[in-house]
Amino acid sequence: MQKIGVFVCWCGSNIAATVDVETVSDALAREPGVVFSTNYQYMCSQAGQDMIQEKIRELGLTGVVICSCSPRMHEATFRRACEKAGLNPYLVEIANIREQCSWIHKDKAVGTEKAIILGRAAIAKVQLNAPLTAGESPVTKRALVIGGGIAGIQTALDIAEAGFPVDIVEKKPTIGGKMTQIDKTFPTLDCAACILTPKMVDAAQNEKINIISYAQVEEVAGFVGNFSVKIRKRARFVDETKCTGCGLCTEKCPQKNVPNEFNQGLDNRRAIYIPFAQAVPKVATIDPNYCTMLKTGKCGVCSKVCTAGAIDYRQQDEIIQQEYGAIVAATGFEPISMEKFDEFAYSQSPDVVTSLEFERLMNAAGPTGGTLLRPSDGKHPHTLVFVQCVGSRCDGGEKGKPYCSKICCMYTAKHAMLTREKYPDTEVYVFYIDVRTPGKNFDEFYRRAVEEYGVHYVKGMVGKVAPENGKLKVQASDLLGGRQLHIDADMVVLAAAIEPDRSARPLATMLTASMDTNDFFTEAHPKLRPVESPTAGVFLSGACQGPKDIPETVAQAGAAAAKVIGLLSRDHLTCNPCVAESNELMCNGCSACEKVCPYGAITYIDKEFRGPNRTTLVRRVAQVNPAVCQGCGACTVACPSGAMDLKGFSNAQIMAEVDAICK
Amino acid sequence: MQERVKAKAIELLESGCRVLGWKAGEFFYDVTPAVFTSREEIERDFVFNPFCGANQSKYLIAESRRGGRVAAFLKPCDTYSFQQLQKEHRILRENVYAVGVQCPGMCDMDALRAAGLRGVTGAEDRGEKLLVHTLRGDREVDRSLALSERCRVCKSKKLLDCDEMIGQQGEELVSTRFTEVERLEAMTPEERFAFWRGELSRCIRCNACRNVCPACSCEKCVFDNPASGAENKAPASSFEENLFHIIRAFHVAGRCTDCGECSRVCPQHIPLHLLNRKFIKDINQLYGPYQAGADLETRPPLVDFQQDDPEPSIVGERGTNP
Amino acid sequence: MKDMTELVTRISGANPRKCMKCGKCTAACPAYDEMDYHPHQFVDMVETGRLEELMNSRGIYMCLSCFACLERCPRSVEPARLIEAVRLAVIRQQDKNHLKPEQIPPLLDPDLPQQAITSAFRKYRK
Amino acid sequence: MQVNQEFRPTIAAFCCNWCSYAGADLAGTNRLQYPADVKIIRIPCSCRLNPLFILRAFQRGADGVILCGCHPGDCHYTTGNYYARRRMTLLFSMLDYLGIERERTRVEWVSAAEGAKFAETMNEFVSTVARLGENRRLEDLRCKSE
Repeated sequence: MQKIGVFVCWCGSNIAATVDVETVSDALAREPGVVFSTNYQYMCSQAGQDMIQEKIRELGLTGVVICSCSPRMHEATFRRACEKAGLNPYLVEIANIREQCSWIHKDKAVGTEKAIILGRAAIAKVQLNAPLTAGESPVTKRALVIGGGIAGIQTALDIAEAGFPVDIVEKKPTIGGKMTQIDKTFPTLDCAACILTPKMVDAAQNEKINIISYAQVEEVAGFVGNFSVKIRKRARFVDETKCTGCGLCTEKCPQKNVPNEFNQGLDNRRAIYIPFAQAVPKVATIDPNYCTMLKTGKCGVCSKVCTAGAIDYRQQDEIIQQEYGAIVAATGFEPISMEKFDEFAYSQSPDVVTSLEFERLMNAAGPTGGTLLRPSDGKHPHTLVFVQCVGSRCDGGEKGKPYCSKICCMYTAKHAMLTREKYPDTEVYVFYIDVRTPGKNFDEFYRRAVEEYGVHYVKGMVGKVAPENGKLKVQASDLLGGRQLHIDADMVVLAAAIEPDRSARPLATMLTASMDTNDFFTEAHPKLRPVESPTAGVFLSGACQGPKDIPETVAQAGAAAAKVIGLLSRDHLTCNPCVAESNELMCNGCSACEKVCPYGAITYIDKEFRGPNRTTLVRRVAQVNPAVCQGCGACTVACPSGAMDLKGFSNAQIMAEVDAICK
Repeated sequence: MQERVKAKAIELLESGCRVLGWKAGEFFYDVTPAVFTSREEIERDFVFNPFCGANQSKYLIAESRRGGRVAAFLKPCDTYSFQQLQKEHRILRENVYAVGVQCPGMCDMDALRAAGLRGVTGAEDRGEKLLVHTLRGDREVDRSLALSERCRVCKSKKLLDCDEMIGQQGEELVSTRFTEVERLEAMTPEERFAFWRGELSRCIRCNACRNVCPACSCEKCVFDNPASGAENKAPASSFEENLFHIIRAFHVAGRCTDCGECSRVCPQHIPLHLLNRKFIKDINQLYGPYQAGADLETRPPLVDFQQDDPEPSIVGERGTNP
Repeated sequence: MKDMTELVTRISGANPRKCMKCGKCTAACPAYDEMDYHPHQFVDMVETGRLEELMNSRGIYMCLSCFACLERCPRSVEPARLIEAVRLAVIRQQDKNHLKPEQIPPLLDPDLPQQAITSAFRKYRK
Repeated sequence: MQVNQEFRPTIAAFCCNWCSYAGADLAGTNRLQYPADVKIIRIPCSCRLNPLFILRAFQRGADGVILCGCHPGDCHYTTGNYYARRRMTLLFSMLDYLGIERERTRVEWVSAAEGAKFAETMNEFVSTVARLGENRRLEDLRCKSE
């Protein structure tokens, strides 16, 4: 026998002005199952809540209907109150008689009548409510960080600091990412390596951090707190445990003509290589595309010179299967290809370089040892032209990106400034559309480039770069000066737009994390949840979420770590109990529900059922993982037999509401 | 044909299969599906004649799970349902030996009556012709005259997913099966309403359509499920037949292969296939051509979407006759 | 003049509001020195409704329709189309300088290549 | 057409919890008026709307049914409204095919910020349905009076 209590709130005069609360509570008292009905000035007040609790205890109520403001406002409040009085919180229903009744109607008779109907619908529903208990799922106290750039390293360090083990999966032979290639950082001009490499070493030495380099994530299964990840660690043909990183092999390897990706292909490395001196792990790697031994079986020089006996030509890819509670995507960015920008002659002249290449040309560990020399003839350049927004802010077309790459204004100012500082005999032009410097000490930095270092900032995009007699003819328009410029430049530096790393898209698919049209990961809320992906348990760190400079990346990395720590510090996760549930007796096993489930919460098992005449029958039936299901109900409609139902919003409950409203 | 099929049935039986085939009913034209387990039964009862219209695929749901192998004779349209049911994981394919039987179109007693034949006592397959025995002697008629509606607008003679074939493999055909739907669409809403009122008002809710339909093979129908909120075994109000037919058509939308069994078995001769065909036609038009059962991979249209699908308002915008 | 702006944007199919004033069109323009207004200014003038000035300018006839600006424009504003539309607008407005077919032969220089005449017809047949 | 002043339609409005229900709340917060004939039923997502519910509403005397959900692409559950869109398109087409006035059913995407759109939609829908009058046809499909 149902014992339902109805509590009608006046909300001061918010409800009471257009709804006759007395009439409503009287009318609802006569509904079947209702044993108590009253009204009160403010139900959500302490006194109001006390009254509800008292009546639950006194009358042993089996259901509570509160006619008040929107459930979006106080459903949680009332549920908590009822739970304290011993009533299952899911036996509480709210009739929204404020936002959807009193506030939109002027006529008191109309408002009162509608409020009664809304109350009836809530009563009809609550009769069918079942007590629900939020399920719990355990949390694996280990985090996975995908990507070992500054974002990934910082996130891992912060998580490890809190005492949780972290794995970093990095696809390159070393962690460090793009920041290792950068010479100086704006706006302080301190050396990037000097601030990054200690962090890399910290990560390597931290007991809680396990670096899996030269590896890629292949498969992700599971859900928040319980991810199961398959990682492929590619064969580097060098035993990591034996290699001492002495580098002798990299000096002796006879294959010398491999483009060095660390220097953006501006010089060559050997087939066996350590990307750079401070690499972590400092272990050699054989490039199978170039190694003569691996390709033809003839050579073996590195093996002969290696005193540690670390070379292993027969090494195979290794598959690592690991459980994690949280996953952080920190896949970073890439500069876009300049191949399509013919107007800047990138493919025609080696003296047209991207900013990242320029970064290497200025770097002491770079191909020129830090002396700025033209790639074509190794001569000192006198006139340099920097072009901003190359491929950024393009409307449509496959050539460029529609967004602002955010970091180019500042690094171009940095390059221009450094060039003028080191080589005062140079003329430096920067062609810009806008100079965007919103950041601490950013505009001051840009102004210094102009005022102290005499960099020529010209408003206007470069129209054409043509190599001619060892010079680069740059044609541009000075829009503010109203004149056409023809500059004979020695070097042109293109501030290429940045795009998400190519590995991000397949990773997003594996993680069921969503992406925008530009392949940046989407955040759960653009303002309030910037480091969480909409998929629970997946977090975002760094430029994989959008273009970012180093300080922003580090800040976001820390924020992502904080979210991970918050998750991992819990022993159990409570799940929303309003989830789908499959009735195995009715399930056909047809897979329609599985196909529409956006979370992969539905799996199938073969189950034995008793058939007629003592036979057993094996049928395929759906099972819902309540920890993964978010309760959208798509499956319930895809299911023809009605075997799939949604707790809290069951077919019968919604039908009861429909009936109450349409009477 | 009958002899070839029968010989194959015996051969398969002796190789250790149960055989799903057809057996004569009370009248020569009400041939029913049956499972044969002995040679005697086959020799005595097994038939394959122009009245073997019943779709065999649905019986394979239970038969394929009974243990042991079952051999089944499937006409082209049966193979579409057969494959659709596999797609829904209902039939255990490995337990079925499927023999595709090419079909020249199945005949219908109503069509014979409509052709003016009275007192019909039997009919024999003569290829293009049908030899009809009547009380007033034999008459040979064109088989095309005797074909049921669904066979006159046959969509495909292709035998899908068979282990063996009797007769030639056929092709997908250009069918005029949507003509009747188009005729209805061209009517005014009032005319359509009058048409359907005339048809649906005859429903006696015998559930024959549901019971024969290969797509309606739920372990428990939503209308028998007390938790669904829609349970009603016998109609409580006049509305419920409408509800039943609309929901039934909706539940098989995207899964219905248009085999036409629902209309064949309806004792009240309600053209139920016109509801299913309307969904098929809409799906083809709105979401691209789709034939249920044609393959095992394509996502059924109702568990699929495109970001630029038309809005529901298209129903009004495109007019009554799209 | 507002109608004129609409006319020009309609004929050209270009949207001057998409311009972010980067000046790449002007930077790429081979006829810069001959023009009084330059491609990025054309766009701005259309957008701000200074069409009369533009229609009376010499610059629009200096445009070679080489489409360098159209090719380079990162925002798909396509100044060359705007220019062409302005020229058309001038022609439509004046409504006087239409040539009758029989007036053409005496105007032709006998040394002018036939192909150039044909291509000119093609280009301006609108 | 003469609008029957006496006739007040019964309208069931199914609103998804995340966008449209919040949009309806916003309409209330902004005191935007729409007829009391509209009664809202909260569902988690537009994809929770079973065609059964719509027919049941008509069976129990509703004169119009409207579904409101997040705009396509904005679904809280990422894809729910896309499925809902296909289902409703086909169902509405079927009802139209049976001769039921197609103006009695409707889908409208209303975001949490579109309180005004919600109120406007409801005003318009109520007047459309009121003009059609009482819903008899679904009931009448079965009863042949001749």
